[in-house]
Amino acid sequence: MNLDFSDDQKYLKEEARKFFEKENTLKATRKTLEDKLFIDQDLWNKVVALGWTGITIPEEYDGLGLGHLELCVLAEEMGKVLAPIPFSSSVYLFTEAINKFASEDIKKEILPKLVTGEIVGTLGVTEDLHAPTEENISTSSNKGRINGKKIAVPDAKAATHSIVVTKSSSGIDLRLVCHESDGVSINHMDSIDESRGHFSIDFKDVDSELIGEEGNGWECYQSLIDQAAVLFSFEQIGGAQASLDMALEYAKERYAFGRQIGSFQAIKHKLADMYVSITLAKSNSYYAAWALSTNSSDLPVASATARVSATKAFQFCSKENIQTHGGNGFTWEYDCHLFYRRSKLLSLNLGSLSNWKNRLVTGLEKSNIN
Amino acid sequence: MNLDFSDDQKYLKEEARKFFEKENTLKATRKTLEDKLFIDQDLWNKVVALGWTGITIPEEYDGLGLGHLELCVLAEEMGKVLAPIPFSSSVYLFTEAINKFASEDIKKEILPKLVTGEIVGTLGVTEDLHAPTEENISTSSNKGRINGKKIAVPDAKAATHSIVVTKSSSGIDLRLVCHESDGVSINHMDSIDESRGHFSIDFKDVDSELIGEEGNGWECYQSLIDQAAVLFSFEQIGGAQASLDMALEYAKERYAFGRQIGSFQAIKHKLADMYVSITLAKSNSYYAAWALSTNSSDLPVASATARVSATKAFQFCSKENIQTHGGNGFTWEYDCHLFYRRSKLLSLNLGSLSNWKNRLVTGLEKSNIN
Amino acid sequence: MDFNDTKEQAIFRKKCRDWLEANATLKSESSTNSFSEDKSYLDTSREWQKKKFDAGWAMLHWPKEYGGIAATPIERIIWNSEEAKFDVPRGIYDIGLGMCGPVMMQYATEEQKQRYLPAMAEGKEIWCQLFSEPSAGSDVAGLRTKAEKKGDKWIINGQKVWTSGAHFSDFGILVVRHDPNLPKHKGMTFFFVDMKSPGIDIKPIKQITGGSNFNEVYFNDVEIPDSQRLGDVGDGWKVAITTLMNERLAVGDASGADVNEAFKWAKGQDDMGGKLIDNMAARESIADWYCEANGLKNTKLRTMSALSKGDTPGPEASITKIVSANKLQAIGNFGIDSADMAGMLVNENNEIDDFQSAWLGAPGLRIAGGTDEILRNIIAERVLGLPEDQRVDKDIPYKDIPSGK
Amino acid sequence: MDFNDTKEQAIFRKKCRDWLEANATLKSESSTNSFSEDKSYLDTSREWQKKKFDAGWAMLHWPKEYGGIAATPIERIIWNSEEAKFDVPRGIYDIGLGMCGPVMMQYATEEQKQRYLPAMAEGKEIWCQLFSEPSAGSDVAGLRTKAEKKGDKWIINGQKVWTSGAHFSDFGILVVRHDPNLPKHKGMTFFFVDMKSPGIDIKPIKQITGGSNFNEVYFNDVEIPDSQRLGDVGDGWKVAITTLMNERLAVGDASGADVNEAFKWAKGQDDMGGKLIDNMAARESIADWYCEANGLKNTKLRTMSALSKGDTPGPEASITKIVSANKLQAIGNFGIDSADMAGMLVNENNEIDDFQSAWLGAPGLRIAGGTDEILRNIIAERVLGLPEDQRVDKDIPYKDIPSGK
Repeated sequence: MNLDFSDDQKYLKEEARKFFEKENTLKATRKTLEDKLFIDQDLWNKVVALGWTGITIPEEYDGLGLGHLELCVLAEEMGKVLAPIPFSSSVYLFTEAINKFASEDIKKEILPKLVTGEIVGTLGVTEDLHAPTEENISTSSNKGRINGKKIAVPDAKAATHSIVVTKSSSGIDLRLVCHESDGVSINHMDSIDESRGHFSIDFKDVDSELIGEEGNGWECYQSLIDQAAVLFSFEQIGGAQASLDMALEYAKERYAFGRQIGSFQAIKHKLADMYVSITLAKSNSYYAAWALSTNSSDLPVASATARVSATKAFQFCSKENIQTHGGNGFTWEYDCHLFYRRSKLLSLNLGSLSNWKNRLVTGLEKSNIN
Repeated sequence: MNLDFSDDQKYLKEEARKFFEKENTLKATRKTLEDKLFIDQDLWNKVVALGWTGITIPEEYDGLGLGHLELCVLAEEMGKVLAPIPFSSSVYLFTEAINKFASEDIKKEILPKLVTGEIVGTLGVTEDLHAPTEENISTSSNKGRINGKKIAVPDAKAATHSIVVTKSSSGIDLRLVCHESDGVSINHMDSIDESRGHFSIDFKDVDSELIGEEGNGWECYQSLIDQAAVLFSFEQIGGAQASLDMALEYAKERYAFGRQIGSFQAIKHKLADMYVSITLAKSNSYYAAWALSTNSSDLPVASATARVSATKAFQFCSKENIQTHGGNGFTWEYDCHLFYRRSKLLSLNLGSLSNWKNRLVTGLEKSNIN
Repeated sequence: MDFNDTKEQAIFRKKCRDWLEANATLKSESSTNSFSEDKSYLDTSREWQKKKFDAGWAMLHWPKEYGGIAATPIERIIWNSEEAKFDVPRGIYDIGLGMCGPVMMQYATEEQKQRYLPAMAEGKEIWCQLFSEPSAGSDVAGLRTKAEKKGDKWIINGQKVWTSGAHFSDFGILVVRHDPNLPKHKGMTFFFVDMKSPGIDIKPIKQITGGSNFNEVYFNDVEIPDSQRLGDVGDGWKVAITTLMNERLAVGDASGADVNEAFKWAKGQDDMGGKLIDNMAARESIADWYCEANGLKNTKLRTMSALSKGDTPGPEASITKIVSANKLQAIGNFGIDSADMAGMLVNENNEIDDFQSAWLGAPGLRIAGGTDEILRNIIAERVLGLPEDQRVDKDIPYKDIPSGK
Repeated sequence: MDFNDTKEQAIFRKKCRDWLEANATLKSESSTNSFSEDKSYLDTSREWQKKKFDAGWAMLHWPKEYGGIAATPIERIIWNSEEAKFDVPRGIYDIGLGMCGPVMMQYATEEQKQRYLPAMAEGKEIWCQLFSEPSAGSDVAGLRTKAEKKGDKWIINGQKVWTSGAHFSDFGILVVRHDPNLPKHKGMTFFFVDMKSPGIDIKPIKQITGGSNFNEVYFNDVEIPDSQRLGDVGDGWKVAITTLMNERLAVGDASGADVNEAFKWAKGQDDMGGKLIDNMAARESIADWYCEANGLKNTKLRTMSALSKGDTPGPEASITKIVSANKLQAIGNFGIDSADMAGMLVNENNEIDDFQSAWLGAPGLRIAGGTDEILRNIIAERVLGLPEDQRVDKDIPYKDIPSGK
């Protein structure tokens, strides 16, 4: 009975923490946001050099051949510092898609270059101002040629390739597109968290390759986000923990009425509630990490449970961290808003909170626990 | 511009307050609950003697011919002391039904006796463990003969008559039944607030009279509960205010750690939140009272708004009043639980909170404020 | 209960209405006068204020000698409700007329009132308020800015913060510490100051919204003649607190996306799986927000009823801000989430932009003019009569009060 | 990460399992052993405890000389998780073995341990805890019950409250005030007392649920030999606080209707307009409760992981009670409301009865063993390291501490 990470995994986590601290990553995040850089290329290069983009890639494709648990501990540390890099897009989504569903030829071609960083990937699904569904996807693929438009695609500029969710005569297909192909145009879209760039991708009769079976793209996409939700939840826990840590530090050093504001119950109980929300989310994410690493049939429910609790925890903690900081928390100069913005990005990417609550209960209905 | 009660109405309110205080009503409520008396007959007789059952009954039928605003101020005072009498069943629902929808003959026969107390009424609609709807009503009326069973009918034992929601060939009918008619059997049902008795009524081929038009019974019922919801909301505000007053008194006289517990922010802010919830509910109920008294087209939305806020306020205040009292609040001996129980009764009678929220938005859709 | 004017009120309302129709245009979809701080908006604000002043509407509740018409509270409410229907500039003068005016009225000499109040009412001169400091936010009385008496002058050194309009203000009201050896609340003195005085340095504060509606104001050896002192030396807190009360009353409803916007949006929002308004979770949230929004609206109506009877207003303003700021944050979040991933995108859709502004602006509203926590304390203590928190900052010299670093 | 036993753990689990299967039956729908206080339940409890004792399972983590088998924490967890699967009586001995045992183990003389611990483990003697008083609830250290030394005896006068099982207990642990002139936390002394002593008077407390699981215990000139003192005179608080920590860890998950019951009910509940489970508002609530319930469950698993590595458990118990008691109240309310008006009715439907018990019992759970407010303070201070509240009851004689009436 052991619901905890191994010593090796904890060591990797500690290494990651030290790395991001040395790189002064939170400052880099602010700079990326303020200067609209979309990505910190230098930080990304170093992350690639550390081999982290190849963690789950089998050794035969030059990867480290490690499991998802290693990815979880990295995700938590990246969440703490709001790392301005396309790690989630390229590793949690694109790499997993190739790894799980692509043909041997494509794997041989793509996976080694994901390790070296020559290839960076993302995933395009959203087309309109509402949740994408199997019914409302309109980007078409016909004999491998894609036409349509995806919006709010994270990190698309830094990415060399995309997995695109398309509709074909046989249903929904996942298709691989190289951003250098003719007919691809990528444009930046303003967003509420510019520390991670978001883009539209126009497809005009663009050549593409099938990933997975024809017509089973929606199932593939669902299992991809079941997996990714676990990794996102660790980023969210990291962000929530960092928000609580900021609030704690401020509550201890800020004085009002001759006392540390952290000695007032209104603040004490607010921070206690943050701690409770993080503990619940963390425990659910640990369980989901186990389900992910063992490919358990629990994964759909476990990942939705982790996702919902982690989304709530990060949104709550980043919101109340601002409140704890009072007027200072509302200034651009303090970092509080960087976490508030990122909490919203992470809550929307992979789909909104209410969609995930619905998904959780749907999972319960399928697994009829009663 | 005046969203307030008149001096006369305030005087009536003060008279009612003094009356219930003199009668030591809260004690009577506890006795009624503990001894399963279902009603405090003596208190009820005095209320009748004061003419309050005839407030909205026109003078031509021996009533006082006053408006609903007078009823609102009485309701608030009854709510404060959890008056163990069938006032809401007989006055807000039964009397209004006769007044609004009955034939002249029936009015002549019934209304004067409601004033004298010879007749006491209630309304039977619920048949099963879910909300009654136009579709799921099964109690039948055929050529005026009623067959079926109503459950959770408040005050049915004390009542001499009922309005029964029935299904006939022409749709839903409201029908008047005398409890002495053959085929009527009334039995007590245990409930979580025994300070107001609840009963089942079996109808075996029972004779009855039509109230309103054939087939328009559901509309009539809807407009009845639109009205009654306003009066219930005043009872709920009274109960919420009494709960806050209890909590305040306790927080000021109870000491812990050498201080009044009311000097701890956890308690101060809890009570502040109670005050906020009551203020919102009160203001919404005042507006709904105006809409009721002027028969405004706003009534459906206004009454749902009052109902939802008042239900939330009373449930929240009675719940946190127990918490404020700590261990004592959890004892049978303290009165906290009487308010907690009544808050639940009043939140279920006329239909649950979520049904009323739905009803509110439905009202908005109809009145398309946008 | 009724919502009709009395005969007198109806006549007065018509008077307001007639003048407004003659001098302004009704609000419409294309209304332009949304608050901003650029020159052009300042100019139109000045023009409109002047127009009102010449016709006696500027500060109608003020005595005639200072440019008012000695209107009753209810007449003032009637004017405000009518003016609100027109597309006219607002906001620039709120602090001056709402907070600085009253304190001058109460504490300035007759000569000063003659000099400053009409100019304020006419809009010729703009005023600001200088209370908060980096180390004195919720605890305003913890302020450190020093005042030293030199002859008939006071020398001011220190920093104020969160001052709206400092950069375009002509004068400001200021509370400072003249003696750190006295207990906290006894060592303060109140002044008004010429914002163009040498030694005053103004820096805008950038908010998380990206906007800059507030400033830091630095005082380096700024001289204020003793004649500009309001109240006695040591009465600074007494004078400030009356002003703060006015602020708490002035802090109105959170502007921005409200239940109507959420309702309208939910009726239109559809992912081909059904309309958002038919989602019971969204439906119940909208019902809750409607109850809060109307609870506040009807509470204001009750306050006006009390005012029109000559009673004094209660603590409604505190309630209004706690409820509306948190509602704003929740509605903003609801709107953003309802667009799923695309809720991130700025400038794609006006309604979503409004929800985003609500979500980004609400955290400030939960803090400005009293945090949620301070306001709950105020309700608990001033309305419910609960004891105040344990104080460790009373009856000892200010300089000995623990203040961290 | 894995949920499998180590080899040793698997062997031990099998050992537990084999014995349990040989001596008890697995839980089932028809399980009868729900906690009660009637004679018959006490008897079956005694029998089962004796059986376990004879086989060495009663207090397996205790040293052999007191009837244990010196099991490791993880072995104890394994035993508990296996025993929990069987239909056996529980509850009667929790306080004695969970709180009284440890304190005797730590403070009693060797002779006393020999005399009392095995009897306790065997179930021959039941113990209770006497800490809370009418004026000392959240603030246990505020207790007033007096102890006066007379020769080698102490004379006890006062009242204790919220004592579970007092009426069927043989002994109790007791903390009292021996000197009101000393500061609050220094004037207390700790004893164990024979509950059959002359002068002890026990009255049951009726709760809002109608049940009576607690008692008031009155002490009138009750004599306790000094030899039954645990710890030095004046060490009462030190001894009590260790016990209270054990209580906070013992206070487990709120039993009663949980998310599974709500989910099951929602799948069945239908008003002919559609199933409750398809109502998105109900659906989202169920998702939230599922996250809370599993967050607690998985937190316990993490605690066990720590224990099995030899680490000491953290503050999970505080979290568990705050979350589960409030969840219980919300789920009870949800179930009642889902039946609309009929939600009032008792004894009509078992599931609704369960929701009603949850709704009526939860307020007690939010209070017993530390109110929500006290537990948040504990988390803030002990876990997050925030400063304690301003204290006015320290370093002054107990008798001078303000206490209202």
